[in-house]
Amino acid sequence: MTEPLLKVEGLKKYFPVRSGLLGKHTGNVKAVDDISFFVNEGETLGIVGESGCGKSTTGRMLMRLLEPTEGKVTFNGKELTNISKDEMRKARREIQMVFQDPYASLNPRHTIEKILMEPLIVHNIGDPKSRKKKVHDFLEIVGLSSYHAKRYPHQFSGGQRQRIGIARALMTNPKLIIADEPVSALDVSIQAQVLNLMQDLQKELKLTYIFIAHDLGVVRHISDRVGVMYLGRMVELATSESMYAEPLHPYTKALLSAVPVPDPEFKREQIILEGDIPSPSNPPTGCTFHTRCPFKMDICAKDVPQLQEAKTGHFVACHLYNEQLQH
Amino acid sequence: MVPNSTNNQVMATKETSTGPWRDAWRSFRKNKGALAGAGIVLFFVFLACVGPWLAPQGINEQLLTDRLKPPSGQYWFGTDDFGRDIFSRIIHGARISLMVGFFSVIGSVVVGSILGIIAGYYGKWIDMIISRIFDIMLAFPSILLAIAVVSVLGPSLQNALIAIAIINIPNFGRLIRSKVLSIKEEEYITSAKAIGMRDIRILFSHILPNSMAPVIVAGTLAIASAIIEAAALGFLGLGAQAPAPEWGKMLADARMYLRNAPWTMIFPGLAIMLTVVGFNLMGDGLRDALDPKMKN
Amino acid sequence: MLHYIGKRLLQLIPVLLGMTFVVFMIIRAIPGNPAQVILGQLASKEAIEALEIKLGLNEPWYTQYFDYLVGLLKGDLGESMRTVQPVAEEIWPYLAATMELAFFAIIIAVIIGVNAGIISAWFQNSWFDYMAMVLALIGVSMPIFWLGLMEQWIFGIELQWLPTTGREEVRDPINSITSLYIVDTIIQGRFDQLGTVLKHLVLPGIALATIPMAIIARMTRSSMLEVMRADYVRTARAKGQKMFFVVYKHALKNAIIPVLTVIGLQTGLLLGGAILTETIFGWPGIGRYIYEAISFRDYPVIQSGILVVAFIFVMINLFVDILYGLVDPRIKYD
Amino acid sequence: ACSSDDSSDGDTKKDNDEGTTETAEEKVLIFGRGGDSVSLDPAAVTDGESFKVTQNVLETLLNFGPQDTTINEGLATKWEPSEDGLTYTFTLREGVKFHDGTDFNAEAVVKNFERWASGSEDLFPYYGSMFGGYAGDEGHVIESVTAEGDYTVIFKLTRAQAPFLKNIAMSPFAIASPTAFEAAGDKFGDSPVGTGPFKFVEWKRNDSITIEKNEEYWNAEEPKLDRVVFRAIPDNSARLNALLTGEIDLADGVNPSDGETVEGEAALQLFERPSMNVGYLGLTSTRPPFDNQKVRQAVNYAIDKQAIVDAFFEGRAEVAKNPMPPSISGYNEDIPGYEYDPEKAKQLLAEAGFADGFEMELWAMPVPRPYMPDGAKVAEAIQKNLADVGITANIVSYEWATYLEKAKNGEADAFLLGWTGDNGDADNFIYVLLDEDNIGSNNYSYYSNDETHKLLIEAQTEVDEEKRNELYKQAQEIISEDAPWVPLAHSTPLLAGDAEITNFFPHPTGSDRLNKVDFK
Amino acid sequence: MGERQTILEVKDLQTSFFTDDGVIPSVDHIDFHVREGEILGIVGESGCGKSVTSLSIMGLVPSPPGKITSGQILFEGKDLTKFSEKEMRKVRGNDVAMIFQEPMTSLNPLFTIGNQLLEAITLHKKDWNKKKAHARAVEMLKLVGLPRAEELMNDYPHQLSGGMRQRVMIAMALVCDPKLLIADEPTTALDVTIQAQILKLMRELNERLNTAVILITHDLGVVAETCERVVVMYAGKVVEEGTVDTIFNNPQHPYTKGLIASVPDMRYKKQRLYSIPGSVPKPGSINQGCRFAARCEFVFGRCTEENPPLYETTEGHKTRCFLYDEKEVLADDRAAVKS
Ligand SMILES: Nc1ncnc2c1ncn2[C@@H]1O[C@H](COP(=O)(O)OP(=O)(O)OP(=O)(O)O)[C@@H](O)[C@H]1O
Ligand SMILES: Nc1ncnc2c1ncn2[C@@H]1O[C@H](COP(=O)(O)OP(=O)(O)OP(=O)(O)O)[C@@H](O)[C@H]1O
Ligand SMILES: [Mg+2]
Ligand SMILES: [Mg+2]
Repeated sequence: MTEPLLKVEGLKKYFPVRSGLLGKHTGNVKAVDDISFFVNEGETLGIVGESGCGKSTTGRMLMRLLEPTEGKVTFNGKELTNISKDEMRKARREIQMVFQDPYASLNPRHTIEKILMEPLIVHNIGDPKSRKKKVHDFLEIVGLSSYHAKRYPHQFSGGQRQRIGIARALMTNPKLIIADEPVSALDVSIQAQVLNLMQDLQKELKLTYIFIAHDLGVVRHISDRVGVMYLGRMVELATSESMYAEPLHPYTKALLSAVPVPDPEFKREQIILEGDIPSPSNPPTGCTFHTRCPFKMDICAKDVPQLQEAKTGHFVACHLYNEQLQH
Repeated sequence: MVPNSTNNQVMATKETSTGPWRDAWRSFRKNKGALAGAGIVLFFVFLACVGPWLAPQGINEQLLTDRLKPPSGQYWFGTDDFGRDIFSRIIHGARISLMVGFFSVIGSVVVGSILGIIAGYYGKWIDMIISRIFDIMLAFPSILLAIAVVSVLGPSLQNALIAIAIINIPNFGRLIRSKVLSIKEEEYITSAKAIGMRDIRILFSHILPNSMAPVIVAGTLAIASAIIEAAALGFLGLGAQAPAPEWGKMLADARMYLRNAPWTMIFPGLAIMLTVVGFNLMGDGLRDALDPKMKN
Repeated sequence: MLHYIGKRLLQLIPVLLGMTFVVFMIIRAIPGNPAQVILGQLASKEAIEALEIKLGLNEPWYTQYFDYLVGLLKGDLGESMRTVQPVAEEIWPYLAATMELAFFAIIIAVIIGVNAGIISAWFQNSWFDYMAMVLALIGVSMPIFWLGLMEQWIFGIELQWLPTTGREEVRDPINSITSLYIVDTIIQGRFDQLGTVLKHLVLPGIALATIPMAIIARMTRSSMLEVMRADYVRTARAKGQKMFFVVYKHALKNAIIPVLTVIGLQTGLLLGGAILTETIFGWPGIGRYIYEAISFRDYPVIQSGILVVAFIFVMINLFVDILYGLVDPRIKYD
Repeated sequence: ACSSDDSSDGDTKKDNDEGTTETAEEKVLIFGRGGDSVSLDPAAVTDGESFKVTQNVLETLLNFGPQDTTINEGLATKWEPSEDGLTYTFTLREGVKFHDGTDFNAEAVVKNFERWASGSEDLFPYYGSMFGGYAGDEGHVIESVTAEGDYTVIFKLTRAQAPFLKNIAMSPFAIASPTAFEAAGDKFGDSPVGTGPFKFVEWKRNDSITIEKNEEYWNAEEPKLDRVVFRAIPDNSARLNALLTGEIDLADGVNPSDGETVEGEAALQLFERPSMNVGYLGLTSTRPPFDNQKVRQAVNYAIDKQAIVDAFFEGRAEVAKNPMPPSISGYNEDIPGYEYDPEKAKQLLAEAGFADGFEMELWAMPVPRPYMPDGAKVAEAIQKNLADVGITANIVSYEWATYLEKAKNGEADAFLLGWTGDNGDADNFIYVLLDEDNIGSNNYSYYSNDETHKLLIEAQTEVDEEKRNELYKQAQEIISEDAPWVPLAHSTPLLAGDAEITNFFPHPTGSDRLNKVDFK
Repeated sequence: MGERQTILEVKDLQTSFFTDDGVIPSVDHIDFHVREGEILGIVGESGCGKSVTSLSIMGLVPSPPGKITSGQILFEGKDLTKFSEKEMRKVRGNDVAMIFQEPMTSLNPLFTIGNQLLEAITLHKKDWNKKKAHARAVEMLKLVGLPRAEELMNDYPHQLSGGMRQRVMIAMALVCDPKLLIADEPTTALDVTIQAQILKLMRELNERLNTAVILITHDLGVVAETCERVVVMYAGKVVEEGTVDTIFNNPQHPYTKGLIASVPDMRYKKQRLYSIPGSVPKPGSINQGCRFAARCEFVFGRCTEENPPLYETTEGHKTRCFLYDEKEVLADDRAAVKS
């Protein structure tokens, strides 16, 4: 097996909670708590999970837009977590990001041309003339026209802006694109356009995606492999076929069964979870899901289950699949 | 196949080549109050520029035989106790009031911005110190601070201007600090970081331009209050010195003639009010045009 | 909550300390020698030097500053160089006079300003809205001294409705106990005098109230406009609630927080910034007290006077912050 | 020692109660003025606003005339100088009591003088400056003050002092109750106890001071008023407004421009305070080009004093030609003064080498004073006059205390200033303002001339009135020629009052005795 | 299932906004009806006028700039558009209740849950005493499945999670036994697992209380799982109406078809999603012809010239498309091509 393009080991992000007179450090929001995964070149890894489970935090840590509390990120053989800030800045040429909010992620005071040119200037790619040409080329590639270059973001619809966001991410010919909920803010009909565009680009430009979303349908559609997160932890990681056909983790099962399917004839047994997602600042002990889990055992409150391979290529972090327990 | 579908898309806006500023102007243009305000301001700016050529008299052409003459064909706004033409003096005075307004605000904007940006962008202990300094300045009764500053420097128009600039520093500083803090969290800043942009470039290319709108609004409104503050200092004898036709000083000087020669007070008072109303209207209009939060 | 107040008070210390330092340095930068001012035009050089030594002005500034701080720690605000009275004793009547005026003004400003703002927002773009906002605009555009003089002229001299100067009818003086005349007349049961006290408050009160009133009205309006678009206002209406209660119960409580900030700031500003009003209306307040102290280079009075005003200013703002918590349960103090 | 305080407190309360019940018949005069008193211990202060009050609460051994500075009976009924002018014997009025009930007698007078003499300049500033210092000082004039029996006091002087009696009549040297000041110490200035026609009642700082009729006043006829309230209303216009609305009965410091208004109001009357002041433009004779006599003279010619008097004193002033007003004995009528003559001025400037003029600072007073109701405006008028002869004057102003200090340091080229006499003596004008001894003090123009110095020192000890006047006239001639100032005006400060007020005679010193004042 | 009474009938409703850019008819001559006890779904993409429709029914269209410019809203036969504000107040919360999209912002943050619930009760049950009202409030909180109902009464909204708040909103809406409940995207802001909880609750309550519900959503899945009948809106118009089964199994309008086809399905992986080209037109920008014409694959001449009416193709199934006009010879063929 070849070396994966991106390898993440034991990544953690704790946000300190400060209180008291001098801002004493009184606790942590464990936004991301010890997750590991890898992404192979050319594939799409989907990350799903409910709001606040740490998807964006993970995405940002990969590019060190947030400094990880702990853990190692290796990209293309280079360990990103121990290079200097300036080197990291340069390394961002290879990893780019597409953001959720197509309205907030474009500077309202810059023209599209300026927005798209910026990555080239920052990384000192080409001369003004070739940069301009590249901007126009990429506008065409994402389905806009070069006459759009002189316009401002507010003159575009949400879908068009997301195309601009994607074009910007592509300007430096990156290998890896981290897309943080790129279609969540879009209408269904537009969402399909953007998803198609992303798939086309992947093929054409041999891109690798980390695709973060909360919509399981979207993730299934675009991903080769899917990771499910719950409260800062990766609870299940598998190929999308395997995951959707045969989810192992009780949370994944509940999640899949909760998704409304646009087919009135489709009938299934829904697993409705009790209660709400606990707060990451005060997560349950042991398996963080045990408070809502229909298959809870004694050990679940005590030990943190590790992500392990239950079937080939299908990893799950649940005591139900713990070999020690099975004998 | 996918890309070509966009060409027949209906564009969101009909006009081509518009920018945020042009948009703001469009919305400003629709606001009658703002236009009136801008009109008044422009009028006074015009007076300030060409006043000396327009005014029938200079600022200190005394004719003691024509003291306190009521408004007439010869003296439109009457004469003051030196027999000087009040109309001419008000025209000349426009320059002083606008100058005080503009320069004091520019002073406080520059100093306030620098401090505010440093505090907002670098945070931590620098922010602590600068914010405390702002707190101290704000806790100072501002008019007393102005009086103290003028007392130190000596009363003159320039020093009044400096005093007013000083008392406004913390207002701008805090405004910009909070603006920087909120813009810092905007997603386009993260996206600029994500493309590998340097902090300093982010500061100048993204944060600063986007914090300008509220500063322009606040600045316009601050010009209005600076003009009033200058008048107050003039009233206390701490502003412009004779024979400069500063409106506040004209008011103060005329106060004893309120009964005998009310025009000596009415016209400078109206001039102040009109200018200040103009800037306030314009500032409100700019706020509506530039500050998206206020947009409906 | 107590913890929070304690914390805030602790945070005040550097601010007030910085404040004392700034005041201390500024007033010493003003040319003019207190000893000279006290002794008057006739004074000889020797006398001035002798007095300087007596007042400690010959010491290096840091010694003077340190002594002043030590005094402050002991609760000693120093002694007026001019009247040779302890500032702590002398200052209260002035402060009381200004507080009475400022609070009266702010109450007028709040009652009229808040309601005008609410009604303007409620009936946005109505003639009332336009009128109120034009008036508010004129309110912030008028030099206060000019307004004061005009008021005196119209309501005092021409119409003879209201007294133009001072705090009381001097022919029937108030027996001052607390120096707050409203309180004094009430505890003495002299309601006739209370009437005259209130009458004396009207003109300076209005002059002083104009700007805060205008600011509060505009602030309330814009804050209300924002809140009126909020979902919970729609919810309240969807329940079938009367518009009046929707506005005054649901919307107002939410809109009031930024207005509270403004009210707090303005009250604070009025305390130290009423100099012109106090001068024009012959009001024996703290602004004039400090202003005159500046012209007499009465260092201890300036230092302590400004410190007291600043202290009240920050206390009012602290109080406003605590009020937030009462209004808004989401705000937690710890 | 506390008893006096207690009793006066008790009195106050009782009277207050009476006061409130009998408001209808009470005669109350409300006197509006520009500022509050600093302290009500007259010996401790120098400001006129303090004396305005103390003048009615405490009395001096000798009084000035009702509207002049002649010497009259006060607490002393007789005073006899010795031939050599070194001993003065005062016979005191009998049966006079202080407000605290203690007796006024020779002992009390001695104690007062002992108190002052043992003080220092910051405690009793006027004592030192009028009597040459304090006990033990070399220049101290008063060698001893002794009581002979209950009603005779003998002053022994170390050298003759011509204005001695005038000094004794000054407000600061009013006799206070020794019991009271011994008990009160520093606080005496808060509640003064004297023998005057009025007793101190209450002081609301920066607002009002109330004094009330002294029922035990030695002159049973006086005072006519039951109560007087001094109210501080800083703004001149506001004060006049208060008079118009009836909130006050008498207003000090009326703008000259309002004089006509007051005269036009039937319900009001205008009072003129006899002039005992001088307003001038000082030319600092150490600063070029004003070190040149010709330049100083030129400036004198250049300024149209009459026009200034007409415009900014509304004619209620006399154009000045000497450093002191004509009412002071020793005034030199014969001085021609400088006519308004711009041509002459230009010529002199040319002679001095300034044919093209020069640039200078012209300092304008930031505060109104009786001798200069509006310095800034006078400065503007002067600026115009100077411009006409080619001198560019830039008006500058400083905050008042700074202004005085800087002027005193000789930092001004030319500055507006003035002086109101304390005791109506020529010495109190010419020596104080223009003698080289007072450079760094009141001689702001840094004028020094050995000849005048000799004349002025001689005049200080000359007891013969005639000879003394002659000395002053000579000095005035020299000064006029040297032109260290441009004397501008002797103004007549205005007061306005209710038309019902009778027997109010404004005093030239600015401290008015109100014992005869009554309402019609 | 017997024939149920129609309780709400919206006829030819037009609601316009009078803005600086001109008059924008956000809801443009729409018709639909709701029967007793049924759940009617309204789907459509952002900005198509779903919320404005519901606000029009409640009489809560922000005015100015909005105004109902024509049509009728018949609630139990009475035209709500003719009601005075006072009469309307009696209807709101009492006969017709509404819950909104954002549970986070739809509760007043400064009042306790109890206070807000009691307000809803006492407004319409004037004769109830405090105790009775309180008891009712607690009962409703229990009904919507909230634990610790008594304590919750004294809690503030921020102390509750999003799901709990939405339950409170539902309790508040149902507190006066309304005949019609309008739920404007009640689950859009919630997570999937919580959404499932809320939808289940709504179905249960609908069955138990027999309250008619208009469920507004943009999520076709939600509609499929919850509603009996569906109204599809596009750019201020109703483009298709029918039972859930017919709409999903036999969509007729090209927009509905496209919409259904463009949703990625979780059950299987489509190679490529169908995507409707272009984007939703700005309201008011198309005044002539079918609003979908610019994005429609089947567009032909008439589409851009005439405004298509609603054709009732089968009983209860209506489509606003010329393809279903009997006059259009080609229509059937074309329709066949796709489905
Ligand atoms: N700067 C921060 N300081 C403190 N806590 C944070 C910070 N950023 C994120 N968190 C917390 O970390 C947790 C994970 O946040 P994250 O944004 O990664 O979630 P997410 O899965 O992307 O959610 P969503 O679907 O809402 O975008 C959340 O509980 C959030 O409150
Ligand atoms: N206050 C308003 N002023 C002007 N136009 C408005 C206003 N409110 C709504 N509109 C217009 O009405 C149209 C329909 O809005 P509506 O809120 O009903 O959409 P929606 O279908 O509920 O969308 P969403 O899914 O985003 O909630 C919008 O395009 C908008 O332009
Ligand atoms: Mg996220
Ligand atoms: Mg909506």
